[in-house]
Amino acid sequence: MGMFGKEKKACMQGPLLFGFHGGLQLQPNKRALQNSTDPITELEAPHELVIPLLDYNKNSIAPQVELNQHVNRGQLLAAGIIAPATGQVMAIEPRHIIHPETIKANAVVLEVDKASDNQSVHMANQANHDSTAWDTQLSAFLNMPDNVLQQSALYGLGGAGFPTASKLDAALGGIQTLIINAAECEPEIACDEALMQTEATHIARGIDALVQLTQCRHCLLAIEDSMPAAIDAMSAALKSINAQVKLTVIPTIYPTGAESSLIQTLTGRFIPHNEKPSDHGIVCFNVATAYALYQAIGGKALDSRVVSLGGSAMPNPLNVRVRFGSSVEAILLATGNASVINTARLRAGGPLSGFDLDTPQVPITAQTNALLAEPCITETPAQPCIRCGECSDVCPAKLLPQQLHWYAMSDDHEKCQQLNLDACIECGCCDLVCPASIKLTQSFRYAKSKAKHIAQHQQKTLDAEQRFALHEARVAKRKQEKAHAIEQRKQSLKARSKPQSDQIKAALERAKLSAKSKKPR
Amino acid sequence: MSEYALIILTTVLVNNFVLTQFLGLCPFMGVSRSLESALGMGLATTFVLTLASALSFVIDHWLLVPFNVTYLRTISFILIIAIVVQYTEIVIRKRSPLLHRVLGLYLPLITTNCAVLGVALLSARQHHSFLEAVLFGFGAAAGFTLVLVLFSMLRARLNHANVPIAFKGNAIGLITAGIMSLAFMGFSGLT
Amino acid sequence: MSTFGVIAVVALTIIVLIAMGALLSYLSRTGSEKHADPDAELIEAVNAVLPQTQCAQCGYPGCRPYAQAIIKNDEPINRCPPGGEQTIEQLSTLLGTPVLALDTSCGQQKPEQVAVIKEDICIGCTLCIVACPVDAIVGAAKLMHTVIADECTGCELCIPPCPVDCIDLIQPEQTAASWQWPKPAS
Amino acid sequence: MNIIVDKHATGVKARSTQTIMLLVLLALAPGILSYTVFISPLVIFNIIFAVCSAIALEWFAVHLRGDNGLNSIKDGSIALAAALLALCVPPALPFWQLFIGVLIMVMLGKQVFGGIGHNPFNPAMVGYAALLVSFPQSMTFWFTAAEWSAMGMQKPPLLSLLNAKLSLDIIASTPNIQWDGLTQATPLEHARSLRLQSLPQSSTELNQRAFGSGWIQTSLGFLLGGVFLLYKKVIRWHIPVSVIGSFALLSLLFSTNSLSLPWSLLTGAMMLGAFFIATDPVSAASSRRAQLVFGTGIGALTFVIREFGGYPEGFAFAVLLMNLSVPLIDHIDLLMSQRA
Repeated sequence: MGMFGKEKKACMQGPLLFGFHGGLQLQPNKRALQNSTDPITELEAPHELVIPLLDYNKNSIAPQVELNQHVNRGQLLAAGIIAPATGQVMAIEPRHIIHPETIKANAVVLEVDKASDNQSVHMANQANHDSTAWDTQLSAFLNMPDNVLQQSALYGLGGAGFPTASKLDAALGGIQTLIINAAECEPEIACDEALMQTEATHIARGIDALVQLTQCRHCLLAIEDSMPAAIDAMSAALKSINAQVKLTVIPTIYPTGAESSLIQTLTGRFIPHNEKPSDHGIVCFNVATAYALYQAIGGKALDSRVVSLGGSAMPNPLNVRVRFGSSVEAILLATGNASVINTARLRAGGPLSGFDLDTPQVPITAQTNALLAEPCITETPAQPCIRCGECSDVCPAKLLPQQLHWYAMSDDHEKCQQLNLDACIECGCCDLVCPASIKLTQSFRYAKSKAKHIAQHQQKTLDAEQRFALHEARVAKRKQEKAHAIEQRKQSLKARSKPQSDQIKAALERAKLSAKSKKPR
Repeated sequence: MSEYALIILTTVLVNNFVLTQFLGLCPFMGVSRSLESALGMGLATTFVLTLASALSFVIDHWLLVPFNVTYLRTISFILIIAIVVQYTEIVIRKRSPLLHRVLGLYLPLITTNCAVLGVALLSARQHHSFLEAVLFGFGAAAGFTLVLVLFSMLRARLNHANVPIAFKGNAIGLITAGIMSLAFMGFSGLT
Repeated sequence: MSTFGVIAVVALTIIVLIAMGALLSYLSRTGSEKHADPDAELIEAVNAVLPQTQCAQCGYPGCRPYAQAIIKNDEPINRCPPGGEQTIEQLSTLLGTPVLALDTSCGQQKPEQVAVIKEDICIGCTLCIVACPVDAIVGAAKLMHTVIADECTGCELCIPPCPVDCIDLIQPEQTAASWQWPKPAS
Repeated sequence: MNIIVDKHATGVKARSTQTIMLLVLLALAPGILSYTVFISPLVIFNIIFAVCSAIALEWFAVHLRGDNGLNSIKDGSIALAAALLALCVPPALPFWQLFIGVLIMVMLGKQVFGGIGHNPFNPAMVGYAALLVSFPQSMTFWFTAAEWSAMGMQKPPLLSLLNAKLSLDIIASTPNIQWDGLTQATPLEHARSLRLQSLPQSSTELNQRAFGSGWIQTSLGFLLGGVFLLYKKVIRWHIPVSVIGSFALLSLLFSTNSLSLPWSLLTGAMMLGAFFIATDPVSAASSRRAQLVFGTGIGALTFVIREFGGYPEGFAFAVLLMNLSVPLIDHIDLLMSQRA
């Protein structure tokens, strides 16, 4: 249990909760909500939007639009990617993407046509507030769910960004428990809390749609005890539409928001990393995804998200709703935070799961839940590990980080697999408690990506071997065929020459005969 | 019965051939690079030692002593050991070619593993009965296997340690073996 | 020593030898069912370690022939430049032989690379298609050729036959999919 | 590379290695105090000498490797190891012999493996075991303040004892002290010699003797420190409980000693060892389950060596023996958790 054993006990409270191994109680520090009067500020689409053409696995995909083409908001740019605003395609070229290290990927650059874009916003809002239409829309959706899911390009807004349609496909039928994840346990991130405060009714409708679609037995909405306003708003909203959803208040322990930890807290079931929750009759959606589904049913595609601007160096922390593809720089400029661009360290995502940005000229995506500005610091260099075991006490995946770190650093990938590295959810708890300031999480990320690379390489090696074997076989066969052909040619020549020689023989015979016959003469 | 148990206990722990008598150090250092080869070597040596001590007893007791040619012990024991090793090698080669390859030269070198000859000679000198001789051989080999396995695991851990360059490899291996030997001295006088 | 004693010793020796022989033949027979050719298993293991670039820098026409040579002719394990130190180390633990330095007469270890054809220069002679050991170049006579980057092993065998020097070796570009987390400083 | 996990933004402050070592040193204080009062004040000199020479040697060794020696002294691990070694050796051990123990501890126990975090064996126990097999006479040469008065003899002044400690051989250099009149034995050794000579053993007499020797009080001091460490969560309960538990269980079942169980737990190095030595995280097993096996092994081996072995106190050897089994225990533990 360790240094933070008390937290575990706190986790056990309440009759329905089970708790999970390890974890840490962190200060919520939600500056984005504390300092502003409005939970969410709507931002206008910036002049330029950059939409990277990458799929869920970060592979490049081909664009379905052409240069200088005019696109409408919601129009498909590529498979599963839609235009977040109305405008013109200015370029399709490699651009920087939001990433721990500056790298480029092929992207569609849109010049936003502000006038017609504002028109679309207005129309969408009108459609949304027309509550009588909801029932017809919902029944249409339940009849033909695929139409809506594909048109609106829904993906999870929790962080992994998994396409919602595939998740629902895999989960449909045999779902016992639907879990709506509103446990926003990482410090500084307040986007879900803000959303629940402002859009509770719409979220409730989205959840209700999910319940009816999956026909699950129970639906649990999990909210952390540190956000009372959101809890009140959601319970009122759920009551008002009479949804079959049980609101569960869970203790604020990082990383409750991680899917596996949340499932364990709510159901007591530990899902091994190589199994899917749907194998156990459970499916999880983020609360923001439920809201996005609500909008999609109303005909509005997923093209924006709430981002928390926070961090101790952010002068004007707040939550903003921004279009996908807006650059970090544009967002900071529009919110009066331009000063941090040169003075502070910018970070995408939370303090534990996020990463620092080298440049603010990168577009945000569905996974960007927060932008933080922190003072520039020099990290304490790592000391040798004394195997104290604090890390394994806080590890929510029940791993042995101290041993894993050794093997990760000495590139012993076989041993890492044995120690179950793949089960690591990279939550960063081990880094926080390590007395020797060892960068455990980074070494695990390194080892994971390296192992993936090695696996890919091995596949390539195997393919190369097969191709070589086929090549050799083909060369050998061709050689044999050639030899065979030469042989046949010889044979056929011989065969052709045979009758000839017979004829000659016969001719000679005849000649001899005639000579003989002539002799007596 | 208890004396047989004592023979095994003594040879495994108290008079461990590697760590307190310093016999058989060559394969101890040579094949402790991985757990698999250490286990393979340990099992091969166990097989050889048990069989060789039984055969040595038979030869010694019914041939050398009755004909009063005990001065031929060393040479005849070596012969027996060589036969058994050859025999073992053929079996391993057939059953596990990879292990055979990994053990490499160390497999025929069991012949010259002084622990094997030492066990046979000591057993003859201590006037063991047949069962005692077999248990003595088995115990010695079990002790050898035990420390070989422990040592191979330790070395695997040392591979990741920040050992000074001058001490890398066999040097740190021998130092570790020394400390292991120091630890095994705790068993001395165990009665 | 009585006559009986001598007979006993001889009888015992014979019995022991027969028993050993029986055991040996049993063990090797049951064993041999699993390992029809002990070498084949080893060759397979060695081949799995080799990088499969099929570059022939070792002097054999491909990785499998080299693996066969290592096992059958005791060819040294340090003749594989693409595999480099890592492969030598893996081979040495697999075979229980000492680690050797890379034999530089075979070549130097290079970072991962792929071949790229300058398509405007290519005259479509098909010589590189014939040279490629893994069929990673596509194209037809008198038409432009191109390299399938995913299949190319970077073996360089296509470079010498090209009459117009239109093939370059480049390091594959960093993409979002191929990016790796850097190792933390220890 | 940029910062991956931003500790500063979370406000969590982890305890540093240095803090952990200082807490352990602090926890040693009650034990050291009662050792000084009830056994011998010489221990203070031993501790100071051992810590100073260990720090100097550590600095030298790290400096030889071209690293900054100060950094590795700062974490306090070598000072802790030296203090533990000084607490294990008899107070009258000549300084030069103690120095050899420290030398072996720092060099062969720790630095040769790469310094803190890399040593597979407990450095203090490596030094102790090396001393025990090298200088068996002076390493079993115990006397306590209480024993002086119990024997009705004049206690030699501290100065003359210190003077003796500076010499090569403590007995030869102090002819004015009647060493032979002293028992020179810890209660454990006394019980053992009675058992070996098949002399009648009186349980109450042995127990009284143990109390009179000051060992009980000192062990209670270490127990107090151990409880402090458990409270501060510097150590976990798994190792101390399994060490003491397995030892107690085996003693209850098989002991031929008439020293009663609490007394045999409180004499010798059991308390110091169970809470301070066996819990050294670097050389102990990793997972909690493996730690239970590790601790049980130490307790059992200590019992076996105490009861049947040639040494009156087997704790150091038991720790070393289990240290060398740690990689195997961890490996088996891993295989078992994989199967589960």
